Amino acid sequence: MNGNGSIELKGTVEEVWSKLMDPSILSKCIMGCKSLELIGEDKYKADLQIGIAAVKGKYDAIIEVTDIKPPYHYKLLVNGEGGPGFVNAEGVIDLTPINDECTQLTYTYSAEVGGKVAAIGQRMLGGVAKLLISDFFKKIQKEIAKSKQEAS
Amino acid sequence: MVDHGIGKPMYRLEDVRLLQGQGQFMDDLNPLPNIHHVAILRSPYPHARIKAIRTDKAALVPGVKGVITGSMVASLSRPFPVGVTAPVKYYSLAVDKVRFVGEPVAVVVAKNRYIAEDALEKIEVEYEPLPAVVDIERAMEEDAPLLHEEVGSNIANQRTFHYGDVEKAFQEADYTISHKFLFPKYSATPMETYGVIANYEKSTNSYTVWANFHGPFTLHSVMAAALQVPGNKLRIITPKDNGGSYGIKAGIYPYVVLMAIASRVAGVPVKWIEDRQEHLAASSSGTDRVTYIEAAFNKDGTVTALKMKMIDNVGGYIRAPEPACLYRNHSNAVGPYRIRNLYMEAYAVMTNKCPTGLIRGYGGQEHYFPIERTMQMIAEKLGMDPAEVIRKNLIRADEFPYKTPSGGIYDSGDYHKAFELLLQVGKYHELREYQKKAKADGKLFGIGLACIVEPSGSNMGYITMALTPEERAKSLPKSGCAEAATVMIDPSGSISVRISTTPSGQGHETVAAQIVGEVLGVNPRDVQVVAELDTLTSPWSVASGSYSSRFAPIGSSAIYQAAQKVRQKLLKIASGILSTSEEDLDLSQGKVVVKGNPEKSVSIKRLAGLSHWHPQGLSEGVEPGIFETAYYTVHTANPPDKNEFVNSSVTYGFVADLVAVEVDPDTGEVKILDYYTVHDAGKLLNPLIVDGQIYGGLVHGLGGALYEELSYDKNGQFLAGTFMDYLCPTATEIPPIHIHHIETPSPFTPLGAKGLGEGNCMSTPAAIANAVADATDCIIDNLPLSPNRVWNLLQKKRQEQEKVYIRGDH
Amino acid sequence: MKPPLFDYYKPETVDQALELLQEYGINGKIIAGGQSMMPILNMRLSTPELLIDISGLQELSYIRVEDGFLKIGALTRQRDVELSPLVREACPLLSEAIPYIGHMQTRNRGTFGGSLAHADPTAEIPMTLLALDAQAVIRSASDQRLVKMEDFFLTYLTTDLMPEEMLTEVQIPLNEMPKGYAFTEFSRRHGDFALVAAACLLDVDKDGHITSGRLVLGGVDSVPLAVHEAVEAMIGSVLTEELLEHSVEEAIRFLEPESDLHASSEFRKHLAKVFAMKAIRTAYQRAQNRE
Amino acid sequence: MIKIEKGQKVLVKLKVNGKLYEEYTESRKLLSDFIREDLGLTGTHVGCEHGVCGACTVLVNGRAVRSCLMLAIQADGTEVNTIEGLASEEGWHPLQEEFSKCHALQCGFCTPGILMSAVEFLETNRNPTEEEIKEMLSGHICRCTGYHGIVKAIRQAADRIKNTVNKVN
Repeated sequence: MNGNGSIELKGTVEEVWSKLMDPSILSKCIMGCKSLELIGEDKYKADLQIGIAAVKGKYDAIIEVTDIKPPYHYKLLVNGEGGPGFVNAEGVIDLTPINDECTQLTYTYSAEVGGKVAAIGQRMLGGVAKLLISDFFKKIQKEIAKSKQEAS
Repeated sequence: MVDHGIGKPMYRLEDVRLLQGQGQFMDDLNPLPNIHHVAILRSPYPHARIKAIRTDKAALVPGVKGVITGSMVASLSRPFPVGVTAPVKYYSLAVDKVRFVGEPVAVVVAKNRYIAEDALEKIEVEYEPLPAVVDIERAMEEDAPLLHEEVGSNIANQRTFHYGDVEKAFQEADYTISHKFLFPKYSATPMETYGVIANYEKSTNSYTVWANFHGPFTLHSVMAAALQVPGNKLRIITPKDNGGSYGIKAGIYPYVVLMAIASRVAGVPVKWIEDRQEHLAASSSGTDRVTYIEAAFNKDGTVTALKMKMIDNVGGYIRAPEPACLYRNHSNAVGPYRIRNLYMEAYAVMTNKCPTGLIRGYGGQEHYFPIERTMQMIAEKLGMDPAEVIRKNLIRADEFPYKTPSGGIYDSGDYHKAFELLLQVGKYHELREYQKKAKADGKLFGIGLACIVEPSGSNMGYITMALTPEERAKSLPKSGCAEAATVMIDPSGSISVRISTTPSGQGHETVAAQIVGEVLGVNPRDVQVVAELDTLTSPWSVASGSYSSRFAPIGSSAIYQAAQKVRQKLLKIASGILSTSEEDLDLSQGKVVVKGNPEKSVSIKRLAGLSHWHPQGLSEGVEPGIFETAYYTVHTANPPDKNEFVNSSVTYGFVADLVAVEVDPDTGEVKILDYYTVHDAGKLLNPLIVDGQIYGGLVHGLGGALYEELSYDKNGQFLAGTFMDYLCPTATEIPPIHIHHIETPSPFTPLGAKGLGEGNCMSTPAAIANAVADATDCIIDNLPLSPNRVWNLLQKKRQEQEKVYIRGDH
Repeated sequence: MKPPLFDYYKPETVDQALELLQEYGINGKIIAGGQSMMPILNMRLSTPELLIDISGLQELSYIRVEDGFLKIGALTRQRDVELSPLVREACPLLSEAIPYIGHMQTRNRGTFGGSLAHADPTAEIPMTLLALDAQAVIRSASDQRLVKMEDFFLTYLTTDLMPEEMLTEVQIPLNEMPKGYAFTEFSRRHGDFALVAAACLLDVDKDGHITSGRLVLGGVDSVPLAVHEAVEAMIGSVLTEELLEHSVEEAIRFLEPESDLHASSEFRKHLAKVFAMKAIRTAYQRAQNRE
Repeated sequence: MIKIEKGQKVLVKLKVNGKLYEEYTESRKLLSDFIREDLGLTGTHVGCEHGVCGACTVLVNGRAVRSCLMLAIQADGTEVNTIEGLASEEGWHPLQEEFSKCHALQCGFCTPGILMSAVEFLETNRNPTEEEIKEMLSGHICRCTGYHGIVKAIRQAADRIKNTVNKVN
């Protein structure tokens, strides 16, 4: 399962970057993230409850940020395991300034979902991935707006 | 009574209990007190190293009696033996590594299944994921992810065979054709899943197992070897009723061993009933196969030579009886055709999919799909009617028994007669006329034909074709195909029969009663048949069981022979009493009567009574009691010879199919309008049951052609884990089916019968593929023909036609 | 495949149910007919702390016409809706759609509201209700609100229902119910989840000009998707194949359905076109016949 | 209001085939398991536990439902009919007879569920077409028979029931 997309965020590259790299913001923006704990350099342990409606799985995940080129580029590795199976995902994010106020964020991702959930959730898995990603950026957008508001 | 004799459509004896909810299936059994229940933790990864397993939390769940992991299994059992030289270590539970999604990793024994599943969630496994491979040809490449380090390659077995002069035939032929075909991995999904009850008796170091296993009982020695006990310390008992198998339940044997060990570790009898998700992911299935086929033929349509390179995907572990799928059709590799030159190259490849095993049609569907598609492609190339190409090549009636280039001995048949009957009942010529009109109207209407030889009654020796003649020479020659049965009469004169054919719905009890009833002149409904097999008390052989359609040719013969022995004994006893020679006596209506003088008779009841109550009154040399066992085998089942000739089955039937389809150009949906099938399976033992077998096999074949596939993604993730994604045909998907028979009795079986339960599994996918190719003018080389797949082909064709059109414009 | 442990509460009245939801909210999971929920529980894809079984609330099982609406209680069994002469008369689109849901044996147990609240994007009831411009009555312990179907579906299996709320009734407006209707779908086998489904309502004047229409597609997005433009673009015209194809193509141009085991995105999009056209064609013919 | 905590057992009372049963069970216990294990009626079979195969179909208050998609406690106070109660004192139900005559079963594992569906079906549809029979049957999977004999048996049973009813009237 893979895909890509882009989104325009209201904020400078630096502002966007700082939000994306802030663990407290991340834990708020990742859907179903119950806790996020730093366990090494750019490496986090997360307790995720991913799913939709009643179909929800608990995953213990390791999230790793690599290939960091501030403030333009990084790569995210997510390895989660839980009762319904596992999720291994990789995402690459690039930031490009559009103008003084706006930044273009482009992303590509590939995810592998395994175990029971892969064998039964066929019809919706692709959609769930898209949902998680769009939800994440929606929340990031809000966080940026919020901190701008606070700043002003 | 006449209506119940051999060959009559007697209603089944089994129905009486099954229709009233009194069947005794695996999960209905409670043979011991204190049975605990098992749940199995399975790998979510297609390929990974197991770094650690922590079971302490699971063990603490109230009601849990034990947790079993790979290391315990490795210490309490040995890897399963398998008939190839590659040193593959296959245990009943993953040790160190997992090699397919669904592979058992740990076992919980608990008070009930609910608690066992609660405890599973508390087991922690640390995996190190490894790259996986599922593509057959990719797995053969040198740099492919390696499943078994100790083997050094993913190729578990490889053989080549030359029969006749293939190169010469190819040089001399007017034309040649070649194509690559892919047959998918699919299953049979019996409605009853696997089930095992196992009990370890410490005092005698022996295991007693109840399992809905149905053979082949060669696997009994495989299980005993894994458990490191002599055969008599592994007692296997099968339940009275088995809820379907179609070969798939032969794959239960690793779980027999696993449950035996679980009982030993937990110290209680254990019961495991596989659930549907476990079954789909990790029971067994047919192989997916790549075939490269080349045919040499002349302009009149005569095919002179075939070359086939066949590569079977046997999944994460090659397990017995694989690689048998590659060799089951070895003797009938040329099908019903007079092709004398044959080259075959066979590979068994391991990939990160669930291991494979028996399935209805075993190897036949994979084999005949490329051959029958090729026959049609030859017709297309020559501009001939496909029926004409088939006619040109069919073996003639006067050539039987026919020796095939690879050593098969086709016992009997009249292929031309059966084929012409098919064309006549299927109104082939009218359909062709209609097709012209339909196509002119833009309809995608097509007709498919397929002719196959259906082998039945396997010669277990064929499995050793996986070895070279030199390797074979090192061990005992193998040709087992014997079956056994016992007929006895108790002191009250009532008759019972014990069979070892482990039926799973094929009505063996009924047919056994019909045979015994006819031989002994009694009403079959008064005959009691015991189908439960017990390896400590039943007569059985390595070949016993329900597979390779062996009941009709071999199982029924053993019953017949045992009944004959009883008959002879009754006549002998009666001869003394009636003072008449045995030749002048007959059995009828429960009595021995003097021929031509029916007033003079003595009842079976009396004769049986005498043999039990007053043995001294029997004539000299007559043993007391009436209890006769017969083993039956066929003289043409011999071990493969040094020239690689083998007769892999003892009887060979013939199936000819005609199917008319219409494809919806908008949706790619294949609608089957009519299906005709003509069978020649020798003498039919019970036509009601016979047709039931054909309907069932045909619909399974239709499932393989259109719906069923155990899909994996390219990373090895399993995608068809429920009955929402693994699509079994239901009543609304079934076309009108028309069955016809001719009967040319087999000279090798006493009743002239051959097997017929599998033929349409072999022929139907090919026939439907031919029809869809005919309807769409697309090349069909892959199954199942899902709407999406067919639509893609139609799209591609439309785009190509547009290109041609645009080019033509310039 | 056995359900995990959960607390089990079975309220006897709607008010009791709403109080439970108020108290346990997100940790409670409602079970009604169980035809979607039970497989999820058996597979342990859901591990709710508390199961609130509302299947005993007989007061929510009814079908009636009132104030210009066809009102169906949330706990009415699908089979009862299927067999209801009232529904057949007042809302034939619904009668046509229901038999496509699973099988008789699951419709016997599955509830009308359960299917709507489960919000599977290929499910027949959500699609049909969107086409019918229906509204849901949603209650909580403290409040009651009406939500139009166009605002009800958020994404896969997710609706506007809050954890403390419960769907109690569906209201289908009967005024100006178009004369033409059609429900059609394509699935691998009879009774399977549709790969693509289409529901259409359409009206014509006596000369066969289309006067109004609605079209909803299932299986092409994370929610049942309204593409009314496909019909609206043809208002004032007599239906021709050319016009139909053009307006449907235009209306679904933006679709990017997900791929799965049974259908690629491209194939789904193609099916969307084929079945949208089919539904409109049938609805148009029926409208004309009844005009 | 019924409130049952995790692991707590609850009394379930129901009538099966006309006979009253009272058994304590956990709230999570499936009706299918309850019927088989607690009531000992093993004629109802379990084939998929996700509501697709139909093997576990029983009648609850006269309607064919999947017993694997119901909790036992949800059947409290209902009347359940299973295969064990299909034959009467007078003999087999016409469906049972026709199933045998038409060879509508082989292994017999899916058969009880199909019979129970067919009972409800024929009660609501006296004169079914082949199409309608197949549609009803599509809620069941049988891997042995190819459905041919089943469709035929149900049609013949329908004719027989119709004729009997006509005679009585």
